[in-house]
Amino acid sequence: EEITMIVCGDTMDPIHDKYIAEWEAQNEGWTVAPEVVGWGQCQDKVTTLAVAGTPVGLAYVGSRTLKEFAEFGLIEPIPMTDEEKASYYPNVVGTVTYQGQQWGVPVAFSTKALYWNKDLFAEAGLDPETPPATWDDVIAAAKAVTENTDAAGFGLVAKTFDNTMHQFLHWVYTNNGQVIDDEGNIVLDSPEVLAALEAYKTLVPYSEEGPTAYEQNEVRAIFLDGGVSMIHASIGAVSRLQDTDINWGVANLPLGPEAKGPGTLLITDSLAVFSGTGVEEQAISLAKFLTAPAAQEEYDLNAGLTPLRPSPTIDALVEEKPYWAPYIEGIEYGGPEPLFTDYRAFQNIMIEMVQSVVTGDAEPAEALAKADAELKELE
Amino acid sequence: MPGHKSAVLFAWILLIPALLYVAAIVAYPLVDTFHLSFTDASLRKTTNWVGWKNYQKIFDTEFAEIIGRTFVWTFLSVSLKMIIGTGGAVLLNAALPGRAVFRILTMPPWIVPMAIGIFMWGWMYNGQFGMISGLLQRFGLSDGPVAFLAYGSTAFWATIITDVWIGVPMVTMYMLAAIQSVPVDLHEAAWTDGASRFYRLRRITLPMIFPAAITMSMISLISTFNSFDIIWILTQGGPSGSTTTMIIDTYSTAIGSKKFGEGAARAVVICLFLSAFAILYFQAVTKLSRRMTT
Amino acid sequence: MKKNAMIDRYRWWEVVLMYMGIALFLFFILAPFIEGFLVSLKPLGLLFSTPYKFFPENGSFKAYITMWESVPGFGRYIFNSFYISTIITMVVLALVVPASYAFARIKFKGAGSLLGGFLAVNMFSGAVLLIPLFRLMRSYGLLNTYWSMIVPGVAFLIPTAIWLLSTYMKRIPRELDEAAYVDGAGHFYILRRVILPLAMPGIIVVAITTFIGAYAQQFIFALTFNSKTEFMPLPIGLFAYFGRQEVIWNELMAASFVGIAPAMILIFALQRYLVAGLTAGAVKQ
Amino acid sequence: MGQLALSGVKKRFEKLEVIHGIDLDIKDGEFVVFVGPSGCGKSTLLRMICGLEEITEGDCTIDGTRVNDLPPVKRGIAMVFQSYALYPHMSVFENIAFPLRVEKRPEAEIKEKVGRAAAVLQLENRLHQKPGNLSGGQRQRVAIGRAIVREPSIFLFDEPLSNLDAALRAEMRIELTALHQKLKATMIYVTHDQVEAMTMADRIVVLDGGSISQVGAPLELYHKPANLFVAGFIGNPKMNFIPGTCTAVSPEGATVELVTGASVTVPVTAAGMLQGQPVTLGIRPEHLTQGAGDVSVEITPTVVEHLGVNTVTYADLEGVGNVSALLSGSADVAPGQPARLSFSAADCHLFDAEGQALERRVDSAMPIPAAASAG
Amino acid sequence: MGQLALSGVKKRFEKLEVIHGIDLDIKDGEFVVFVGPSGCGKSTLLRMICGLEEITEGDCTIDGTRVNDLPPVKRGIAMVFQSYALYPHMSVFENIAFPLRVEKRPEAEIKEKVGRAAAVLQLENRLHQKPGNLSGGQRQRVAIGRAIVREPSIFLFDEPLSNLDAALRAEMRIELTALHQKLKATMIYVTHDQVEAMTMADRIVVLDGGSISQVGAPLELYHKPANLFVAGFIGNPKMNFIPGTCTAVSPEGATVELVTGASVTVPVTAAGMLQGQPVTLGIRPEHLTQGAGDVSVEITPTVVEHLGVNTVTYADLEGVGNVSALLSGSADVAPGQPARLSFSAADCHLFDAEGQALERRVDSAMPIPAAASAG
Ligand SMILES: Nc1ncnc2c1ncn2[C@@H]1O[C@H](COP(=O)(O)OP(=O)(O)OP(=O)(O)O)[C@@H](O)[C@H]1O
Ligand SMILES: Nc1ncnc2c1ncn2[C@@H]1O[C@H](COP(=O)(O)OP(=O)(O)OP(=O)(O)O)[C@@H](O)[C@H]1O
Ligand SMILES: [Mg+2]
Ligand SMILES: [Mg+2]
Repeated sequence: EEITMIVCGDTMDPIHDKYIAEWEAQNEGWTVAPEVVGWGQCQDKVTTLAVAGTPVGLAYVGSRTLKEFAEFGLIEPIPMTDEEKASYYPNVVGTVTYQGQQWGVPVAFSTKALYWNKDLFAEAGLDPETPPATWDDVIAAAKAVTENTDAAGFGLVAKTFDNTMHQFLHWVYTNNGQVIDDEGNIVLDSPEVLAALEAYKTLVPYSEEGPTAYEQNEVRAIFLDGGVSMIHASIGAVSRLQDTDINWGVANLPLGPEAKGPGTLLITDSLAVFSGTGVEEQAISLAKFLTAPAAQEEYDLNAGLTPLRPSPTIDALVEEKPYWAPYIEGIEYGGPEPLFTDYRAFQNIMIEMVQSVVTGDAEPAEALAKADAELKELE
Repeated sequence: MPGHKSAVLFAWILLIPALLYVAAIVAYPLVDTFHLSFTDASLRKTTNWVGWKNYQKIFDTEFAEIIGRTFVWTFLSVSLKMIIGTGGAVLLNAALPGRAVFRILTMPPWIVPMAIGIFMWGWMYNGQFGMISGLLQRFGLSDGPVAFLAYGSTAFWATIITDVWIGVPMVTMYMLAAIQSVPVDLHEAAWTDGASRFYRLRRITLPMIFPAAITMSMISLISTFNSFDIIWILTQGGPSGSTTTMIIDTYSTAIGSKKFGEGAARAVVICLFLSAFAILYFQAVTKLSRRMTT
Repeated sequence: MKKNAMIDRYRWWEVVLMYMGIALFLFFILAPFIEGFLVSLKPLGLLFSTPYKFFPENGSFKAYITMWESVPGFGRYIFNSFYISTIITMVVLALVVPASYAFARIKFKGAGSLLGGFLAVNMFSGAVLLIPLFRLMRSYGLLNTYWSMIVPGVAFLIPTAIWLLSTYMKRIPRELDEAAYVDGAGHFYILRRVILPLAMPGIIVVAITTFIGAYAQQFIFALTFNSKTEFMPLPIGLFAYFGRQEVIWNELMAASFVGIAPAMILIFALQRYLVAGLTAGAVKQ
Repeated sequence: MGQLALSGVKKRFEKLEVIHGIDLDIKDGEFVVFVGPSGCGKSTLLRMICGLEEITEGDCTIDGTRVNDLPPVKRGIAMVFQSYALYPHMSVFENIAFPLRVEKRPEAEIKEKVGRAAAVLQLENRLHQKPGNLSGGQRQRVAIGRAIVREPSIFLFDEPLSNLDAALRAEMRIELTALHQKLKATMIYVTHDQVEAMTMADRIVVLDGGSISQVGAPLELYHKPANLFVAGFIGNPKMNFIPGTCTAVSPEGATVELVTGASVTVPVTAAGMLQGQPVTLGIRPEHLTQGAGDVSVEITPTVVEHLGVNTVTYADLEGVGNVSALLSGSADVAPGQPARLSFSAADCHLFDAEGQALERRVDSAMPIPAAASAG
Repeated sequence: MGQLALSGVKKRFEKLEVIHGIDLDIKDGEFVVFVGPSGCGKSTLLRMICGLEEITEGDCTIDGTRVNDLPPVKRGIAMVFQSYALYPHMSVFENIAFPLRVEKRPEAEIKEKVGRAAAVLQLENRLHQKPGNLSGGQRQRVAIGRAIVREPSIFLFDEPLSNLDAALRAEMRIELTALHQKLKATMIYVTHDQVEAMTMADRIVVLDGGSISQVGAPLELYHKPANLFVAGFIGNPKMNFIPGTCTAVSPEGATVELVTGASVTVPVTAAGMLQGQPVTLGIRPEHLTQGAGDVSVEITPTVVEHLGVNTVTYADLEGVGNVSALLSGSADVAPGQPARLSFSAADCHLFDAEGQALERRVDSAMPIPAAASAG
């Protein structure tokens, strides 16, 4: 029998290929039919298939959609043993948990850190070797760079695009803020989040022109070109920076006044098992097989992803490549993408809120109150 | 041929394949959509009949604003397409060396996959690395980068310009054909009477191609109204909803938020709007062109 | 410069103005391609660099070579696009030629509203109908075949084709079929021996427009109804240059140029027929 | 073989009745010409006979069979169109062969028949050309060839010569007449060219606004037009009409006092009740002379055309309108120079208030005077 | 005012020379008609005069000024197109007013001039209609109106009547002649209708394959055609040509032995060297009679047309080809029934081996015999 599987991206990862073959070898009579779908269309395709009644056996999905799928009974729960849960970094399991159940197996993990351009810092009269540690530091540095160099201070992201909300959540999670509390209440309208919005607003004059036109990759491109002095970015920026002659550093995301410790946004992608295929059990087995500690670690290292589980190898990695440290450290106080049934609507509300503040159409407080009210209506 | 029964029968025999085909592939999904618009269909396994609720919901939201924006967007885009396309056609009709090559050079926007064309425009609009901002700075027309997609008004125009760009080749070709079908002797007569090139353009060519322009604008109107990819790829309807048209809104609702029922209701509303508009437009325009040509 | 008749003779400033107009017009049309071309020449690392330079410093055609390696199936995608478009064009012609004949040459009740009905199909964008269409494709068992792209592609290309061709056919003098009818020719005989050969220029135009519509613009159906890589058409193939997070812009642009080249060559070869066929057809309401 | 009868034939397009009930018998082998002003329904009538238009009411019978519901080919009819309706993509041979191909005749027969038709029409050397490369007259002949090969018993022609220039028209007229004599088929021919009608027809049918105005041999129409319409329509230049009042009726004819003041007794058969009624006197331009006559009028020509053998003058006459005269080539007239013209009572036509002609006492086989068909 | 001269005018399209060097002088106020078969270059010549076509070689001068490089307006020329070239989207008023609007004349002047032109052309009641709603004759008049308002010194007409039916054509012909008399402007008129040429022209220019074949007054061309081409082209039915050999030349004329066996002495001025040369004798159909004459031939008519006053017969004569005769209306001829026709030597034309006419000893103002212009 065959298990259909949708993988997002451009090609099959060789590590996955290898483990799929291994799994097939172990499970006589079962074959896996992976299909690679470009990242942009992947989620819609998976959903369309499910809605049309021909779900795939196993699909690579953003963990944020798990709630939606679960609520509508499209996917199978994939319970984790406590032991399994414990093997992950803290908060990771939370990204796939809804109503006390796990609905997917984390397969890819991403966290963010702050990059700064030492040359620009120096040019602006700042200490190039001291990264900003707090929001105030960031704002001051941004101001200095903007005023003293040709470049802009900070790479602000506010395009109508999903990572605008992600980037905003960096600020929320570095100030001990929350969108939804543990009881599932909307708690957006809080002093912590307000402070984040206000920081955003303060940064606008010290950012690249027109933040509403840029998403994070574009901002990163500006950073790589020396056009801004600081950005939040994933580990992928490292390899690109190594191709340039920029002097750069990477540090923990700077903290807000209410922070309890280093934080970041935790985004995972998961393998979800769809209901009604008749091969659910095997699909679960395959998912677990592919994400077993050893396989997963191999995959993470190969793909350059933030590792999902702590291990001696990872410690060695951080030792060898110190730029990994901020990515691991932030996990502890990091937060997930909040789960909403209508995730897209939630995201739109958040983006709208950020954009209205960035463009000066609204004051942070009122924008926040408005978004909070809309979110409450949404749930 | 006379209206003999056999002829009418034959007409239907000829039509049936195309009719059945379109009925099977389009009409059925349409009916399905219509049906969906009265349900709360979503990812949920069950769907319930909700009557007019979806339609009521549409008008509870900022839909009125979106409709208004859609019409302005469509109107501007179609007008620009017609103006630029007709202007281009007039130029390409001139007896200048190289015009065969020029004509071919107007085709690429039509041939390139739409998404690619839009990406290229995205590059152009980029404030830091794009051509427009770059040239503006180079020629000193702007002292810093200009991110065209960053602000409501510029993004609105940027999406229109891109839509115009994609639509212009078709309009140019049609209008070129129309211009060429203006009888030569009319120009000769006018020229004999001393009419300058511009005078002839204004008083002969343009009035004579008016009926063709009407037809073309109608066709372009429908596709412009439904223009989706351009806005979606460039701005996703942002910033702050400033480029959200009816079709974008429908897509976000139906596909983005997976509210199929509500999305279907919006699709039906769009279709109603378009049909009503098309009928009115055609009536007004047939009257007008009858007055123009007889 | 060939000596034009006096009526076509331009004064020097008219020539200058018109060339300027054409230059402006063509710049508008081609600017994105210039941008795209420049992008295709730049090494990925230097893509994002300021200040803006019209001519890239380290420009090279490397992307045009590496694109074949990054997306090994690209040639196949172009072939698929050609294949799918050819079949779509043939099916559309097979359906549209008889229907246009009926609309253009036979008077029957309801012709007007029926034609309107066909055109109404264009009022719905395919995106809205995606899910019902998907169910339909599945129940016909067409998913993941070439047909999954051909079948819906045809449906959405039929209306314009009918409209174009029937306006063309309306211009063939009525007496020709009357004469044939008086001579005892049946409807089908008239269609085949008289109207078809005469409508050829119109049919060519319809074929070209349909082909291009199918070649370049059929994205969404291919995406949703087909998951077999070996059947993917060009637009999807181009999306293969989107990596997991990153877009290989220079190769994407290079591939775009390579991908549209065949269609450009086609247009280049047939543009004479295109303008001529349109002149005889579509202009009249 | 080719006998045709129309009885009570009417045609309505939607609500509009354009043919108001036509009764007509056409003998086998006859050459009948339909004439009438534009829009009077000539083409419509022909197309109904052909089967291209439905007959709304009434019957069309061919050789005794009602053919209303038969397609053209079953009626034994061939039609030649004004525009020729040649198939531009086929060679002359294929054009002529078309009806035979439709019937799927064997190749040999097609070759033979087309060859015969081409010989008759002198098209042998053109068989491989496309119609686009032919002259007007040759195209016309191809169209006729296509009709001939079917060997129909009735030929229909709808203004077949109107696209040709004058010389060619004259030539083709002769060819058609010769063809009629050779084939001996019934021919129905629509034209609005009088010369064609007069020279070719056995009988002319004058149509006016969807009804038959008069049917008769050419000279009959010339000499004894049944009404004002036919009188004005047949003859070129057009008959002059002078209003007047009937003052007396006698066995010699009707005495008329014209608006010009003159009085004349026209030899027509008139009833006594005509006395005191307004009438119209008709006199053909060719019957106006500069010599003496029963009545004379003074005119001042505005235009004088010297045709060599004749001179045509045109003048405005008060109370009458335009008056034209066809005078001899040597006539001494010049524009703006008053002249006196006269005519004899015997040449006059008389029409009552309804426009119906009073019967003239002349032989309708009398020849037409000089240049009546000029122009 | 409207004097025009062409000298050595040539026209080449790409490589192809279609006008081979035309020399022509046209007097102010003259009405000149260009005739010739289709494709002989009439339109091309007219369009060169107008300025619509470049003159490849040679000069066109108007009132002494070389105008080769001037646009039409500057030449003081107005042109009426065969297709009328009316602007379908403008009212009749606007169509006529067009040249004035181009010149930006004041509204009052435009109103007045258009009103005057409309009055001349009887279009007052049509001014607000669109051309699409007008009859052919009315459209023609609108086209002329548009030419009139500019008050040009030269009018050009390219087959302006060829789209009209015969009756209307006759009418418009008269209107044009009247107009010429009224405006006294130079008019150059292209047609291939002989009747138009004969009735309207002061002088006719016969073109043949891009060269002038003969220029002269209408009756001069009729009586003294300069060559075979003109002889055959002018006159309807066409002149009959009988091949023969010149046997003797004397002061009385040239004696010719015809292929029919007969011998005749034609009163022409001939050089002695003609003797023994092949010649062609021309005799117009209207000069063939059933009575006695200098020469007679026996024919068997294939077609006989009874025009009332005349009868036209067509026959095939061995060694000669088609022969037509225009006989009196009462002539006793029938198809297939042999008849004897004769003609007199004085009516004959004689052409040498090159087709050039030998000068006839006749007065070219002599009227043309009956029905020469029939058809
Ligand atoms: N298909 C039609 N629908 C409505 N009216 C028509 C149609 N065909 C003809 N008519 C009308 O019928 C009348 C007769 O037309 P018909 O063509 O028979 O005239 P005709 O005598 O042939 O004129 P012409 O000499 O111009 O050819 C006209 O008034 C015409 O407008
Ligand atoms: N634009 C052109 N290019 C090439 N050849 C041309 C062009 N216009 C005319 N000719 C040729 O020049 C010759 C003369 O054409 P023209 O139109 O002057 O003839 P015409 O005497 O007016 O004939 P008709 O009586 O048919 O109008 C023809 O052989 C024609 O084919
Ligand atoms: Mg007719
Ligand atoms: Mg011509």
